[in-house]
Amino acid sequence: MTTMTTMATSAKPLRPAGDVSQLPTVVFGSRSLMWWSTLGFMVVEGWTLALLVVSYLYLRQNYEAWPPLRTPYPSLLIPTINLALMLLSLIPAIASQRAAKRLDKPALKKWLLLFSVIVFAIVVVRWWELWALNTRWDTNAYGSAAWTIVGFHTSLLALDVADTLGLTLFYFVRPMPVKSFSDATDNSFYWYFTVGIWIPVYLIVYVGPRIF
Amino acid sequence: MSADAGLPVELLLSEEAIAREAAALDQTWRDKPGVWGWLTAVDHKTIGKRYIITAFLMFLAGGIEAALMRTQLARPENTLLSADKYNQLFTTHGTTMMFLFAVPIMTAMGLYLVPLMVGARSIAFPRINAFGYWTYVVGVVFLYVSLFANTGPDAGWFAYPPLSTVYSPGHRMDVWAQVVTFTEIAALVAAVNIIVTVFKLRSPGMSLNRIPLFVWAQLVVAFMIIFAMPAVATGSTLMLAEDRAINTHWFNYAEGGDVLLWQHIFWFFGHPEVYIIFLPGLGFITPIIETFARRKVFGYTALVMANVTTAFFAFGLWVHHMFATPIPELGQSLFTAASMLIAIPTGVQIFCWIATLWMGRPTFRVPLLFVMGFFFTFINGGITGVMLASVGFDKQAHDTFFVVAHLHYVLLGGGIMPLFGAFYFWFPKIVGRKLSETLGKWHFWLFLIGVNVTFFPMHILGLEGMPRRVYTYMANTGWGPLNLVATIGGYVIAISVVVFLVNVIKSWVAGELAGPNPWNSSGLEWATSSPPPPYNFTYIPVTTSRHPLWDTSVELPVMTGLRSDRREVLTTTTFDARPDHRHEHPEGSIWPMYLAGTMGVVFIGSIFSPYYVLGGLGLALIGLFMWAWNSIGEHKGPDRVLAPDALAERA
Amino acid sequence: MHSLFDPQSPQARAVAHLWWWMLGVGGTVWLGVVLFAIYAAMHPRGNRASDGLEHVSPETHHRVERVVAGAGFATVLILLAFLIFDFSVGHALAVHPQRGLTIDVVGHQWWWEAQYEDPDPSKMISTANEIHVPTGQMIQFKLRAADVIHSFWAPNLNGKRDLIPGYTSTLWFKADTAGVYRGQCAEFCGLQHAKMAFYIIAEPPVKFAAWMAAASRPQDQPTDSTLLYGQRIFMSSGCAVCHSIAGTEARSTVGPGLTHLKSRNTIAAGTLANTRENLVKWVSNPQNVKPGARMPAYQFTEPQLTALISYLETLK
Amino acid sequence: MAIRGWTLAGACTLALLAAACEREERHLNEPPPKPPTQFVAQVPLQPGPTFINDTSEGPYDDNAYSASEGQVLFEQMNCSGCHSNGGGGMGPALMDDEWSYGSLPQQIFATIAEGRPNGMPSWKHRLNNQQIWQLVSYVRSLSGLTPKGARPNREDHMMVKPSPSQTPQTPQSKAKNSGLPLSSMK
Repeated sequence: MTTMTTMATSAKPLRPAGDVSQLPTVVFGSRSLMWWSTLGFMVVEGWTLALLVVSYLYLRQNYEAWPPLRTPYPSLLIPTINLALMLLSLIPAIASQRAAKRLDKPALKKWLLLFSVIVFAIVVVRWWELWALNTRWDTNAYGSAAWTIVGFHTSLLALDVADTLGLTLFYFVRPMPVKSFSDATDNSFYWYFTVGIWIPVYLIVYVGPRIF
Repeated sequence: MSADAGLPVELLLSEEAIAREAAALDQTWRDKPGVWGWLTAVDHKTIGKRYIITAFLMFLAGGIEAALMRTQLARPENTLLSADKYNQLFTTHGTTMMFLFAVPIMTAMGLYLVPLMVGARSIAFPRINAFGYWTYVVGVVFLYVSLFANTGPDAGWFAYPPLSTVYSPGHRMDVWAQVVTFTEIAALVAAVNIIVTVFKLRSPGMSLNRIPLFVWAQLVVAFMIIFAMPAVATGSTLMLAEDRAINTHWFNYAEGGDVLLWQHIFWFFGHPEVYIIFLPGLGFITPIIETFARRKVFGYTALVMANVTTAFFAFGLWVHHMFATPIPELGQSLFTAASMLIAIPTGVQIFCWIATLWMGRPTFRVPLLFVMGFFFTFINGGITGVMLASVGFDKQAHDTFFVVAHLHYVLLGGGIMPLFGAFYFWFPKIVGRKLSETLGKWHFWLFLIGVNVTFFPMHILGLEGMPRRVYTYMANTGWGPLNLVATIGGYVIAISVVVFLVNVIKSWVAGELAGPNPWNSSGLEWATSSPPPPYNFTYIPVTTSRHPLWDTSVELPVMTGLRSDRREVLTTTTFDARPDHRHEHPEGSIWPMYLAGTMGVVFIGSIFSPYYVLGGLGLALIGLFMWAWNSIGEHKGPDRVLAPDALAERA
Repeated sequence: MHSLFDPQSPQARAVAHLWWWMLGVGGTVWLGVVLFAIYAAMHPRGNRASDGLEHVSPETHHRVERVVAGAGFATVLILLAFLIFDFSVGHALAVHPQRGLTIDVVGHQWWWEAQYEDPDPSKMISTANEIHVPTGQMIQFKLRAADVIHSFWAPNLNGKRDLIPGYTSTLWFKADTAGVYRGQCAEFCGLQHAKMAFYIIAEPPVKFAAWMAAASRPQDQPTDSTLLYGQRIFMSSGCAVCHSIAGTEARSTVGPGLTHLKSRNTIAAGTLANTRENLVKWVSNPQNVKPGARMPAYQFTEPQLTALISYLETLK
Repeated sequence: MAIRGWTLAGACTLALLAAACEREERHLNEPPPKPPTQFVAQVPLQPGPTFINDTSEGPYDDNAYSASEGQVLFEQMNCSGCHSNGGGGMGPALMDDEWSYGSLPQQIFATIAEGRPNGMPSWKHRLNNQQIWQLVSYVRSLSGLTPKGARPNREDHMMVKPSPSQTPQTPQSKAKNSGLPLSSMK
């Protein structure tokens, strides 16, 4: 096995060309590594959802009517309420992001608490929102596609809710380092994605059958 | 080395300063010793090495399966394997080679080498990297335990419904769907890691036009993974698993489902998958040719553009796997055109490499021999690929041994030949010792002969009407002799791999010591010792050209000022790689492994009962919580939020 | 007899033509590039400079640039030629016969059912695994799958077409020469995918018409006592549950129709030659020949088996 | 202690693997399982369970392949003509837990092999024992009497019933009228 020295022995002499000790250690937005990984996650999840929506529309071609005969339209009431809740949740999302960027811990805690309450409510309402599809996943391909799309988005939602609740909890129970402000902004960043991608899904899955 | 061509000695970093810094860094970055340290390791080189070894074990497993199948097909109506066993073996062979060997080993080479090549202390997310590896291990163990429990998947690595749904009783195809899930997660995690490493952790001065071509290939492939893997996730983890487990109707034509939907989704992933495997292979070639031809590569920009265009086209070809299905003729023509177009960027790359050889002075060490082997085999596979793009011809050759020959020429020629070359090339970096040149030559010639003797006859067999995936054939078909030849070739390949293994073991124990830069090569990975220390570089190197070690003829410019008492990495801006901020990296942790275990509970459990899924998710939540809690606890301050106005970029 | 190299229809000939042409050009390209790579490696142009690297003069560099650009351009031209040739072949193959003989083929795990379409449903002829067609006339196949995806492929006559549950696909060709052409399922379809062959028997129209007439004739009731005994076994011990024999009460369509069993060259989807020994072997335990096939083994006594096989042998 | 722990874990793993092996086995070319020993003489002509001693599991109860072959046979033999995909019609429903002639594997074998009054024909001369046992496994899976992993998935048909794999598990004791073993009747 290796008995080599662990010291870096360079092939060449080293010439100092600059000093980085004065660079910041906490940055926000696209300068931070976490922001990029969040973006990567968003692309993966968004793309998966897009493929599901394409499959939904592909299966649409196999039917004369959409929803299929003897399948009722999805209800609109609960989904619309939940959509409103999601839009409402953008207020604490934006506010907490701004507070974090100001390094304003009291304001951040306040907004995170409100944020947590709303996202928790959204997940709870999501349960009835699934049944508002008015069909089951094993009724026909239409039901399978609609349930899978909403179900998959629910898993994204649940992940973000766990993230928000955990972050809020951390802020209330333990001292937090400065770099966690950056995490708080990324939390909001991911939430914009979760809400943003829901709008087309809502339109296609709940409103769409009335149109096409 | 004297400094007569460079700066006065007093302006260089002194030996003592370097040694002091190195000792402090070693203290900070080394993974803990012992079993616990082994389980909690996050060093990208440790994980990368394990990844490479695990994936290579999978190559051996897939190879043994192939040898069994070839033995069965050596003569007509052979009874060595029953249809049932053969079907499990060919499915496991395909699944292993595609999902558990080829993609993981290519990303693993990237996970090991990319941070070194871009001059970074570490990969962007070391813990997530460890999580990806352990997830992959869960998939590996799951598939092979299942195979030995007579539950090996048996409906093909392409799992066409309804054979994979209604007509696959038991849990065999459930195993397949979930093994794919684990490799998806591992591949996606690795892809994000590589992208962020390349975007944010490049050495100062390594602007986009100075990124090494291997890193370009890895970057392009990482993007391909991000857009291809979700397709198979949609298909297998959602649609197929749902159809099997909870009665959905994605593929039930009687309830509005569609079996062709699966083929579209699967090949939308499956075709890019091929490029995900051989683009990194092509990435290995440039540094090998440059080093052994002693010449900078011809047409850097063309090679980068070729990578990018190949990636784009790769997503527009999937229908050429479906020419025999009832889909509109016009669509088929478009896919034919796209399938032929993709030959152009690949051709350009080959011409650039040949030009580099021509204008250099090649010495035929083993890595370069494998590159020559690449030319010999891969071009053959490329040309049959262009043939198969033709609808008329494809309808004859599709699903025959002609396609088997084609795909093995492409993947063994375009992926494995360069991979073996890369093993010989970077083994000294990873292990600190060189592989034996003599055994290497034996390995090369046996492998080259074996590949061609095995797969060339298959072209003819296919055109003589032998379909793929048959466990036997009748004597009156006349396919016996050529099959026997192919089987003999298969054994030659097996012998060559044994020679390679002997070489690895011998050289690992007592090979010639390598030193930091044994081949006098140009990339930053050769600027540090072999094997590299846990922190990769004592000081972050500054890049002033595409070939840092060739152009900075005497000294290597470096950045100072990163803290050595905590795991600090230097991030730079995405496009021109100016120093941006210092990022604190996490210590080793058990939670990545734990979390991978909970993924095992969720996905394997989903086969048996939804309660396992809920329980597994609950356990995962605990893991995530502890992961976050611990990383905050380990944080070493103080933090610095704002940059001073003027940080002179002296690089 | 089962090969792309021996095309026997205009369709297969067009593809074979395309293939030889592509092989010639592709082989030349392969040889050219590989030889050039070896030449380039053996005759390097570089000169070692003081930095330890190889350099070439600007003129040489320029010349190499031109060679690379030329090679790239040649690649484009060759691909364009391939594309045009392929489209023309594809166009020729896509000419759909609007009328003529239509045969419905259904793929089962693991045998082929074929039915000759006729406006009068009672005149439809059903057969299995061996499909007779007249030469010199366009024949259309309508392909459906009964269970999983199969693929219908007789390389001497035309390319393959997948049989997909929920879809009906079509394939057509015109057999030029009389002959027996082997075909096989090309899409993996489960345990016995390897033993799912079929034969296309192309005959001159006169001979084909005679076959049609023979094939539509029901079987006469046997008079011999052994044969009657064999028939009774067929009807009562499970054979008739799956197989049909026109002219008797056996009408099930679960398995291949056996009305003219002895007119076929092979049994078990092209697996065994249709001889008495093979019939005995197959009927006494199909699982020995084709493990997983849907036909079970029955326990017959020696006289029962002899009588049954003798009866089957009369189904000409 | 630790050694015993490992032994136990090893034994459990082996047991698990063995279970998986049987569930996944493709019983192709092998002698079919024997029919129940004594039912032939005991089939009563009036409704009611067949009294038998043998309450053991059916040979294919835990075999996914055989249950699935049973599903194919159920379709090919047109059982649905009367039993309508297990939902009942002219014949009794098969997916509930009501059993006129008993729900034990041997009883169902007897029912299929010998037939029953009011329409159920005898299949013993048309199917061999292996096929009847395959049907037994499938019929029992319809009402959740066989282990879940061995029950067939949905078919490519119109959705008329949940697939056997979705049926909740019915413990043998819950199945009503499941003829008691002869010995306990005395």
